[in-house]
Formats: sequence, structure tokens, C-alpha cells
Amino acid sequence: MMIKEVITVILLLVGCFFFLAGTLGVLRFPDLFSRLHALTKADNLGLGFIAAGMALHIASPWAALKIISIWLFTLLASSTTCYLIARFQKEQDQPKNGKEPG
Amino acid sequence: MSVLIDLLLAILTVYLALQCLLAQRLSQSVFLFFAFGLALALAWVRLGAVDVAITEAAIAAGFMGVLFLDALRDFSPAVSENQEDLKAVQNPPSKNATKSLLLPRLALGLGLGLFLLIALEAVWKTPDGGGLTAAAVALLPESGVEHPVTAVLLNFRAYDTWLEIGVILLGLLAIYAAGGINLYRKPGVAAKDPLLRQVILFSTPVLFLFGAFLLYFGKTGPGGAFQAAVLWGAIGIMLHLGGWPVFAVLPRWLGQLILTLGLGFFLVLGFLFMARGDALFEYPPAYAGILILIVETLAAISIAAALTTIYANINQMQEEPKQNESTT
Amino acid sequence: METTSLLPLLILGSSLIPGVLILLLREDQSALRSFLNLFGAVAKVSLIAWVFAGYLRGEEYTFIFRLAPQLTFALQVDQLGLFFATLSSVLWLVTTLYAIGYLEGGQHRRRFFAFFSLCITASTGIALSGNVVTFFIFYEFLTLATYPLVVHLGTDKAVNAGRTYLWYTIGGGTVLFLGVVGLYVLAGPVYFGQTEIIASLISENAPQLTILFFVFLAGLGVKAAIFPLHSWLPISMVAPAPVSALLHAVAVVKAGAFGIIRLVYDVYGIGVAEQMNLLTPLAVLAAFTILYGSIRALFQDDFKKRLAYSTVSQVSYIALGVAIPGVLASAGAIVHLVHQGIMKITMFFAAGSVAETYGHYKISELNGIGRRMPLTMGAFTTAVFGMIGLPPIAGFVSKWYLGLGAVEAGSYWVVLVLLGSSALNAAYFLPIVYRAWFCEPDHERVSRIRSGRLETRALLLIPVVVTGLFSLAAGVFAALAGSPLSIAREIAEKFYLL
Amino acid sequence: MTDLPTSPFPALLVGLPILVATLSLFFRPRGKAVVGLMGCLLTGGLGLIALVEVMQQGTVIHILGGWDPPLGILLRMDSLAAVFIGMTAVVGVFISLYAWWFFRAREATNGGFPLFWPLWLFLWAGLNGLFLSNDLFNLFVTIEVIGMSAVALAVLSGKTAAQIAGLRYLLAAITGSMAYLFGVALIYGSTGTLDLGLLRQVLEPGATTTFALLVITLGLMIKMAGFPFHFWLPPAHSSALAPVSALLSALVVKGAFYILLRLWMEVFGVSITFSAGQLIGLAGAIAVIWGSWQAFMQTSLKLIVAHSSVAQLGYLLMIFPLLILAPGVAAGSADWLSPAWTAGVYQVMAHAFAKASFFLSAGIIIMALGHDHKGSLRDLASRMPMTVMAIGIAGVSLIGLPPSGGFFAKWMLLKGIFLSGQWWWAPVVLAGSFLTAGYVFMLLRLAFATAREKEPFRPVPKGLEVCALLLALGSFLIVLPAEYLIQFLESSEAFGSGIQSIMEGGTYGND
Amino acid sequence: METYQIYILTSAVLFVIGMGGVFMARHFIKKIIATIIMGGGVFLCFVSFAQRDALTFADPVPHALVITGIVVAVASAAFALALARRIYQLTGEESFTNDK
Repeated sequence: MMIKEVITVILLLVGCFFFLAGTLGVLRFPDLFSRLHALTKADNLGLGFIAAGMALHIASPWAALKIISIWLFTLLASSTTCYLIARFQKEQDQPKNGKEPG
Repeated sequence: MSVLIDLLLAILTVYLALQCLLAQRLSQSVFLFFAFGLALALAWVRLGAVDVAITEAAIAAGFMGVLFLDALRDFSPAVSENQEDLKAVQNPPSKNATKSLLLPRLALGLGLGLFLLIALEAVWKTPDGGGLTAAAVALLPESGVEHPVTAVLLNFRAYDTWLEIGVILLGLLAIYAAGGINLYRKPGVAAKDPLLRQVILFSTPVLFLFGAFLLYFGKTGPGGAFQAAVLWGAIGIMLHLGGWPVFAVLPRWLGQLILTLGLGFFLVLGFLFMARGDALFEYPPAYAGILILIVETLAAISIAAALTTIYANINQMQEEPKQNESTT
Repeated sequence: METTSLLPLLILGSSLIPGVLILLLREDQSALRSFLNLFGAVAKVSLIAWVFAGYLRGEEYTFIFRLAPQLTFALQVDQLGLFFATLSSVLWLVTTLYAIGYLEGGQHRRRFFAFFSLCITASTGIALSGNVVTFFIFYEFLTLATYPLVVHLGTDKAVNAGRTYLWYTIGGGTVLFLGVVGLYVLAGPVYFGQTEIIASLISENAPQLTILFFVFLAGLGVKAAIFPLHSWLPISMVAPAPVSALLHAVAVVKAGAFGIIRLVYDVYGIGVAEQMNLLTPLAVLAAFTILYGSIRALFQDDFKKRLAYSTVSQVSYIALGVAIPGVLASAGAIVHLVHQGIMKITMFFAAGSVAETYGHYKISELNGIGRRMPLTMGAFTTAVFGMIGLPPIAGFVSKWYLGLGAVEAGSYWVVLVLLGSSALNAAYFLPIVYRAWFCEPDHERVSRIRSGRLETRALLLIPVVVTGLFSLAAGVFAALAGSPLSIAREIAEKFYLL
Repeated sequence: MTDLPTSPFPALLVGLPILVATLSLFFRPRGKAVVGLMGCLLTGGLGLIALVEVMQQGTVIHILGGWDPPLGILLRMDSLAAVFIGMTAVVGVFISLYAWWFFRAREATNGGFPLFWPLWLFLWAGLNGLFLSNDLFNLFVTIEVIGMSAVALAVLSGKTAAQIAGLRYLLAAITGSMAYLFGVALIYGSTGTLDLGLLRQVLEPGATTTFALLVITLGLMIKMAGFPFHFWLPPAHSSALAPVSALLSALVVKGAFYILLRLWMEVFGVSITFSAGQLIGLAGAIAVIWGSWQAFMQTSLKLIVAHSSVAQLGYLLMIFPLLILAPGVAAGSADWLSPAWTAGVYQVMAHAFAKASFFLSAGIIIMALGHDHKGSLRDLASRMPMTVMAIGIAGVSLIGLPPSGGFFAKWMLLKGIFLSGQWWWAPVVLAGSFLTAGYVFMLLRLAFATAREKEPFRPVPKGLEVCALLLALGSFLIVLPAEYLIQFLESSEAFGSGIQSIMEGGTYGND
Repeated sequence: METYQIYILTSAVLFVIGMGGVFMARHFIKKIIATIIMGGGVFLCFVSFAQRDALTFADPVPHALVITGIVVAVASAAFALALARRIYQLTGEESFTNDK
């Protein structure tokens, strides 16, 4: 029992750390692409750790499955969104760069 | 500890609301609005109102947020009052003008502050009216469902709910009216991105199933027609975004049938039982459960359709050529 | 009170229904229009005669329609009302004839005759009102019905005159409204003749009653053209002659004067009014208006304007008579209602005929007109002598009674006012007569209308002659039973018996 | 309350219009109009039958779903509701007929605005629902139905001005209903019930109740364009299509007034203070003067009429100080309440008829001339005497000249004012009449002036003119059954409890 | 201090913020957002009372009311948004020009 809880706490803490890092990245990084990187990669990782921690914490396997599937869906959604935003930005940039260099 | 969480959440909600209105850029406002909606949803979870939380997150924050987000494409993103004020400071038009603007604002601010104090006193001192929990518990077995909120929505206060479904349809009609154009134009074709389309195709059945689950689960726990409708509506919106304008491929009458089915069936069922001598929306307890499920399903379909169409039509507006102004 | 007869309603209907029907006709259906008009006028006169006869036999004619608790639409027949109704209806008949002749070929005749009929409905309604509310309803109705007639010509001048007319009359009506509601709140529903209601309140509510009296007076004074509320009258003389004749010499101003009579005798009661000292201010105001109107009349060159200022002056005789306690003065006031009406209508008819026939609108243009239109100007001259107060014409009788009443009441200053006014009357009317009969025509003017052997159109001529004869007859036969004077005396005596 | 006779009418009055509106969506534009008109006639007929039913049976109820309050919702049709429903039915049917001809005449150029019909039916259902509702939250839903359909109708013309005005209207309406709902939340919290009948028994005065009353009144004032919140009304009403303007001014704003009246009389009797009434009265008084003056200054016919609505609604607000006991007046006799109450209802009816007629006439003029400059009447009097007549008659009722409904309302208002000893309102009533006369005759005098130049003139269907004229006449005819109506109205729950709370709250009003 | 009391105070604050926003904000979208914030305050008030009056479960009536209310508010807001966008397309205006 004890070990399980310790692992849970550690997982949660690691998750929180990644979230924090991701958020910092969003706030501090210079351009859209790196911000997107921070937001999606780091936060997804963070969410994964937290989900794992919670799944471990909750005894019922069904609930654990639910939590894992939540993580998977979020992963899917965020990576798609990330891709779309990045693509949109790229399309926006190209004609702009062509017209006014620098 | 729990008080601390609530306190933090309350402060966060208020902060987000304030920031949302004070944000420099319109896009910031909209994103903060999403955050505000989610914070509010959390608050409702804390208050034990899971149904409300789902509805809030799905409709108020989700659907409305999407609409706002979509609207950002229209409005120039940088405009906000603060920037205008900045401009005004940089080259003040005249001292009197700013003064005359300042004074009413100050008065309004003071008035609001005073109003806030009175409001706080009033809500703080609210006597305990006791609510209707006991009454709802007592009558729950007769309602045909086990979840009290669903019982209130679809049976005890079915009239309100029916009117509300009407309001959604009305909202759609109103948006048509705002367009100033003829009814039922076809939604346009959105951007086609292969990845997006694949993801949409993948999530459609998942969302559909989840919606159906919520709908059925509403009988016993948090969930029900509105929550399901939003999920299904989300399918419609995503399909629309992915370039499958659902309502464009359906025949006109079918689209209209889907839109009006919930409201119409709800009412016709009510009238049928009224013809039997009962009151409007009075269901025999034995059949109440199944009837409510049918009504809910149809309502969810209609609402989902309405949400999709609302999105499609608002989305559509900008492509529409300028209407000729009609003379009154 | 219960409804005992529908006849009062029928009397109103006899002009209301033709009025509405005319409105529905086409502009070119003039024969049918004239028929409707005349039919209504004759019907009204006969109905009133019938009711008068019935009243003298002691029958009651009351029509009641309850609008709300304490708010009743009541038509009732009493001697004073009948007296006024008779005057209105007879003069309407005459004026209708005149108007048909006067407006021949004019524009908007449908509108004119429709509102003309509505006006007389209002006027009769005022006469037959059984209580203050009903009176007020018709009083305002009269305002509305006369407005289209005042602006009938549609010129900017007429429209502006109409605006002035409205500001005054609507303002007066609003003030009157206040008074009526105040009276209802204070005293409940007051039927005319129930003076005991006010009398019972006098001990408790004396200040309110005094204020109410003057509120009423202000409201009624507008239509009665009492100084300083008189300015609308001369301005609205832009209306066509029949309108000025009937409405501004008879219906509108008399509605105000009649209202004052009702107020003093039938609502407050002469006893209460005297006791509360309400009459002295009225008398002073009336006397001032008499002199003021006469003096202003002196300086008018426009024929109709001079007549209008004369009206301002003459109508205040009625108010003056009401304000002097005593049977004789009251009788003088009431009979002047009729006498002034027939004399002034004669004058307006004459002025209208002259203007229509020869295009003369100014007094300075009237030189020698008497030779061309002897009958018209003859009638006019008769009326002038009556106005001045020469016996045996109608005006003399009223002034005589007023003077006697003043002496009886000990108000000798009133006699002075009367004498002064007579002198002024002479001063502004006699020059017209002089010019008409004794001056040479300036240059040859050709009649503007074809009239055959007559001096003008028959329909313009007959009414003048008839009303001229009336004014003579009312004076000559004043002593006979059934004359206006004898009826007025009866009415006055009743007021003092109560 | 639940032992009153049950009747199906309340349910039908709300249900049928929405059913027809839903059905009409399936038809093409022309069919929409036909179905819509049929639905309007049906709803109107139903409203009148229901009125007769209440006249015969007294108050009837319909317990929705068979669940008694406080858990369920009760529809209650008492005499007040019945009169409002009857009024809506009559005015609504005339406006519908007008709209039928109006839109048919413009079908070729503008497509005939088929959306008008379902929206109007929704609006009608909302109004009926509002008059019938006996539940605070349900009232919120109905005012939202009304608000949304009203704004949708207002922007139907597609003109930019209409849409800007419509957005302003909509934001005001949402703010108003949210404020109202906040009050409802507080009341629910402090009493645990939403049913008006039960609330009267359990509601107790206190800070919360007072605040709830404040926000509810505030919200409803915004919705009915009471004085400081009247800014949205003139642009919205003047820029809409003619039948819509008529609907908005004749019926929609009355909804909020109806709730306010019922809540003040029926529910909040306990916590209303003298000064609260005075404050609303003051807002009304300013509205009367300001609105009339603004109307006087306008140059286009529809703007004049729209500003006049602000003033006429001010009269409605002015009855509120009379519903409360003035200091120093004995509580034993509440004899001023009856006139004030009658004044309110009659002002609503008279204004509904007169203003509807006024807007419809303005629509006819625009149709004929293509504009509605206030001088347009100058050239129309001879061509369209019926329309000018309608404007004249409606105007007379607005001024309050006898024997119109407006006169009757002002009479009762003045009577109430004097009986309650609050004489300081009297000059406002009179000045309002006087100013109204000013702008009405500013229009009418032109009807008698000679036309200067002949403008291009398009003939309009006669039916339009007849509708406008009949509505104008209606504002006079409502006086005829006055005595019966007053008695009928005084049998309503709201009036009874108003009297009762004055009798009991004799001390409360004296602060 | 109980949970519901925190939120009930929050509800009043949100309501006032929203109300101020409707009057003071200039951009259409901000005004619309302000109405939703106002609504959020009101609904929070309802739900707080529901939690206060809980027995075995929270009072279901306010929950139902709030769900209805949210949907109604969103329908109105969507309509307002449609109007605002339409106005922007027609005129290029983003706020009421003659406002204050």
C-alpha cells in the first residue's frame, strides 16, 4: 500500500513539473512554433504522468481504463490541433516573407 | 483544505472574468473566456452539480467559445478599448472630451461598487428557504427516472424544458433573420486537411457513442439530452469543418424534420395525453421512463442539429455577398 | 338615475350619423351630401321641438350609460339645456343652407360638411349633458371637430391659426380635465342641478372648492374667450365664413359661456358661489373683457376681425350676468346666449356674403356696399343696432335686463361698464353702417358670382335675412310667452328658487 | 390554488402557436405565410374563446404535467391574464392581417419576409405563456422567448440601422433578463419556491427580498424601456418593418410591465416601501415629459411614434407609486388602488391599440411614398383619408381626449393620484397630455394643409388601411365595456392581494 | 465558512462584473461575453443554494433551472454574436459608435 501511494505521489509530482515547464515555455518562448512545442509536448507528458498516477491511485480497473482513454484522447486532440495551428502559421508566413523580407 | 481550494477557485474565476473583459486583445478575451468557462465548470463540480458542469463546459464554454473563436476571424484581432485609450492618451483630442468620458465612467464605477456591496450583503443574508430537495425526493419514484435532475427537467418542469428546446430553434431562426436572407442556405465547404479529416472521421463514432451513453445514463445519473446533444452537435460542427456539410446533403424536408422533431414530438406527445384528459406533459407513471427516453433522444437529435446549423450559419455569414438594403 | 328615453341619443345621432356618412361619401356626391346634411338638420330641429314639448308636459328624458363606477355618461333634458340646444339646432339649419351656398365649387367639401355635422353634435351634446364628465367629453369633442374647420383652407396662415387655436383649447381642456377629476374626487359624481352636494361640502373643503372653481373657470374661459385667454378667437377668423359664423360666434364661445352658467348655477349653485365670494372676480374679469374687446375692435380694419373682437366683448356679457346675483341679471345673461348668437351670426353671414360676392374683406373697402346688397346690409344694420342696444332689437333686451340686475344687486359700476360698452359698440360698428349706406363706391366692382336678379346667391341671402328677422323678432316680441326672454326668465327663476 | 377549475386553454394558448410555427417551417415562403396567417387567426380565436371562458368560469388553471407547485409549474388564467390575452388576440389578429397584405405587396421585391410568420407565432406563444405563467423561473423563459423573437423580428428587414438597433435591443434584453433571474435566484434561495401563489405566503421582508425586488424591478424596467433604460427602444422600434414595429410597441413591452405589475401587487407587497414607489413614479414622470419632448423634436414619423412609446410607457410606471400606501394616509380605505389599477390596464390596452394603429399607418405611408418624413402627411390627406383618419383617431387616444381609452386611463390615473393624496403627479399627467397633443397635431395639421408638390405615389392595398383604422377605433371601443371590465379585473388574484397587502402593510408603507 | 458561502459571494461579484462589462465594454464581443459572465454569476447563485439545501443529493430543481438557463443564455448570445458579425460585415463597426 505504502509503495503504491509513494509512486502515485511521485508520478503526480513529475506530472506537475512537466506542466509547469510547459506553461513556462508557453510564457517565455519567443515564437509560435516553440510555444506550441512546449504546450503540446510537455503538457501531454505531464498529463500522462498525472493520469498514470491517478490510475494507480484508483483501485477499479474500469476507472483506470477511463483515465487512460482520457489521456489518449487528449493526446490525439492536442497533437492534431498543434499540427493545424502550425500549418496555418506556416501558410500565413510564407507569402508574408516573400513580400517583405526581414 | 477544501475551503482553501474553493477560495482559490473562486478567486481564479473572478480574476478570469475580470481579465476576460479587460484583456488587451480580443483573442486574449476569447481564450480567457474558455478558461473562465472551465473554472466555472470546476466550481460546479465542487458544488456537486455535475450535470451543470457538463452543460457549462460543453455549451457555455465549448460551443459558445467556438463561436467566439470563429468570430475572431471577422474582427480585427488587435482592437480593444485599452489600446484605443492608449491612442487617446498619445494624442488627446481635447481635454474636455476625455474629461466628459471619465466622469460618467467614474460615476458608473462607483455605482457598480455600491451595487456590489448591496448585492454581497443581500446574498450573504439570504435566509435558508430549504429548497425543494425533499419534494423532489418524495416524488422521484413517480417520475419514471432515477436521476433527480432529469426528473425535474423532463417531467416535473417539462414545460420549461420544452420551451427551452423551442428557444434553441428560435435562436436558429433568429440567426437566419439576422442574416437578412432567405431560409436554409447550404453551408459552404470548409478547408480540407487530410489529417484533420482523418481525426474527425475517427472521433465521430466515439463521440456518437459517448453522446448516446450520456443520454441513456441521464436516467440514473448526471447526463441527459442537453449534454448528449452538445456532443452530437460537436460531431456536426467537426464534420462541417472537415468539409462534410451534413445538412447540405440531406433533403430539405429531412433537415427541417430533424431540426423540429424534438420540439414537435415533445408537444404532440403532450397534446396526445391532454386529449386523454390529462394535463399537458403529464405522463402515466408506468410509461414515463420510456417516454422520457424517447423525448430526450429526439430532443438531443434536434438540439444537435440546431447547434450544427447555428454554427454553420454564423460561419457562413462572412462569405455571403452584401445584401441589398431593402427599403422598408 | 335610470335611462328613461333614447331620444337624447337620437338628437345627437341626427347630426352624428349624417356626419359619419358624409365622410364615407365621395367628394363629387354633392347632392346626396346636401340632402343628408339638411335632413339631419331638419330632423334635429324637429326632434328638439318634440322633446321640448314633451318636457313642458313634464316628461323626463334621461339617457344613462355607466362607463365605470361613479363615471357615467349621462344625457338629460332640462330647460337650460333645451334652450341652448334649440339655439344651436336652429342656427345649424340656417348655417347649413348658407354653407352650401358659400362653399359651392370649393375644395374638400366632404370633409367640411362632415366635421360641421360633428361640431353640431358636440354642441348639442354640451347642451344635453347631464353631468360634468359628459359635458367635458363633448367640450373636448368640440375642440377636435372644429379644428379641421378652422384649418379648412389649408393655407399656411390657416394652419398656423389652427395651431394657435389648438394650443389654447387643448390647454383649456387639460385644465378643465384637472378640474373635473378634482370635482369627482372631492364630491363624487355630480349631476347638473345637484347643487346640494357641493353645498354639503362647503364647511369642510372650502379652500379646495375655491381652487376648483377657478380651475374650472380657467378651462371654460378659454372657449368663452375671457381675457387673457381670448387671443385665439380673432386669429382663427381665417376660417370660412359659415364656420366663423356658427362656431365662433355661437358654438365654441357659447360652449364656454354655457359651461360657466352650468358651473355657477348647476354645480356650485348661486347660493354657494355667492357665499364663497367666487363671483366678484368673475364679474371684474368679464367687465374688463367687455371693455377690452370693444377697444381692440375699434382698431381692426379686417371685417371679420372686428366682428371677432366684438364677440370677445359680447360673450363676456353672459359671464357678467352670471356673476351678478339676482334673477334679472341671470335672465339677461341667459337670454343673451340667444340674442348675441342670432345677431352675431347675422353679421358674420353678411360679412361672408360681401366677401364672397364682391371680394371685400376690409372695412375700408365697404363704401357703398349697402346699395348693391341692400337686403344683406339691411339685416346687418339691424344686428348692429341690436348690438349697440337700441330698442326694440334683441340686444337691447339683454342689456336692459343686465342693467336692471346690476341696479338690483347694487353694483352700479356694472351699469357704467354697460353704457361704456354700448358707446364703444356704436363707435366701431356705426362707421361700417355709415360707409355701407352713405359713402360713394370707390370704383365699379363686378360681382364675382352669378346670382340672377338677386343681389347674391339665394342660399347666401336667405339665411341672412332670416337671422336678421330673428333678431328683430326676439326684441319686439320679448314680452310674449315662448319668447327667448320669457324662457330665460323661467330658467333664472328656477335657479333662485333652489 | 390548485382547487380551481382546470381548463385546457392555457396549455393550448402556448402550445398551438409554437406547433404551427414549427409546421410552417416545412413550407416554402408562400406557404409559410398562408400557414402562418392561419395559425395567427387560430391563436387569436383561441385567445378570445379563452377570455370568454374566464368570464364565465372565473380563474382557471392548468397544472402542467400534473405536478402541483412548488415542484411543478402551474398555468393560471385569471381575469388580468385573460384580458391581456384577449387584447393580444385582437391586436395580434389585426396586425397579422395587415402583415399578410403588407408582405404580399412586397413579395416581388423583398421575398415577402417568410420568416416573419414563425417568429411572430413564437412571439405570440411567448406572450401568452408570460401572461399565464405563475412561476418565477418560467416567466424568465417566456421573456427570453419574447425577447429573442422580438429582436429577430426587429432585424428582419436586413437594414444596417435595424441590425445595430437590434443588437442594442438584444443586449439590453439579455441584461434585463439576467438581472431578473438574479432576483429569482435570491428569492428561490430564501423561500424554496418559485410559485407566485406560494411565494406570497412565505416571502418575508428583509435585505435579500429588498435586493431581489431591486434587481427584478431593474431588469424588468430595462425590458420595458422604463426611463433611464429607454435608450434602446426608439431606434429598434423605428427601424423595424411596419407590422413588426406595431407588434413591438403594442405588445412586447407590455409583457415586462405585466410581470412587474403582478409581482408588485401579488408577491412583493411585503417589502415595497413608499420611497421605492416614488422612485419608479419619478422615472415614469421623467419618461412622460422627456419622451414626449423628444417625440416633438423628431423629423420622421416612425421616430416620433417610437419616442412617444417611451412617454406612454412612462404613464404605466406612474401607477406604481399609487399601489403603495402613502405616509399619513389611513390604511383602512385603499380606495385609490382600484383607479390606479384600472388606469394601468387601460393605459396598456389603449396604447396597444393606438400605437399599433399608428405604426401600421406609418407603414402605409412609407409604402405609398417611400419615406416617412413628418411632412409626408401633407400630401396624403386627400389620397388616403382613411390612413390620416386612423392617425388622427389613434393620436386622440394617445393624447387622452375623451372618450378614448387613453382618456379613460388618464382619468383613472388622476383619480388615483388625488385619492391617494399624491397630488404632485397630477401636473405631469396633464403636461404629458399637452405635449402629446403637440406632436400629434404637428402631424395632423399637415393633413389639412395644401399639398405643395405631387410626390410619386404608389397605391396600397385597401386592407392595410382598414386594419389600421379598425385598430385606431379599437382604442375608443375599449371604453364601452369599461364598467364590466373593471369589475372583471378586480376579481383577479393580483388585485385582491394588492388590496390585502395595503390593508395589512399599513405600517410598512410609512417609512 | 462553508463551500456554498464562498460561491454565493463569488456569484454576486461575477454578476456585478458582468453588468459593469455590459455597460462599459465597447467591443460587441466583449459585451456579449459580459452577458455570459453575468449569467454565470446568476447560475452560480442558484447552484450554491442547491448545495446548501442538499439532503442525500443536492437540490435538483436549481440544477435543472440552471441547465435550462445556460441553454437559453447561449442561444441569445449566439444570436447576438450573429448580429454583431453581420453588423461588422455591413459597416466595419465593432462597437456602438454613438455610445457615450
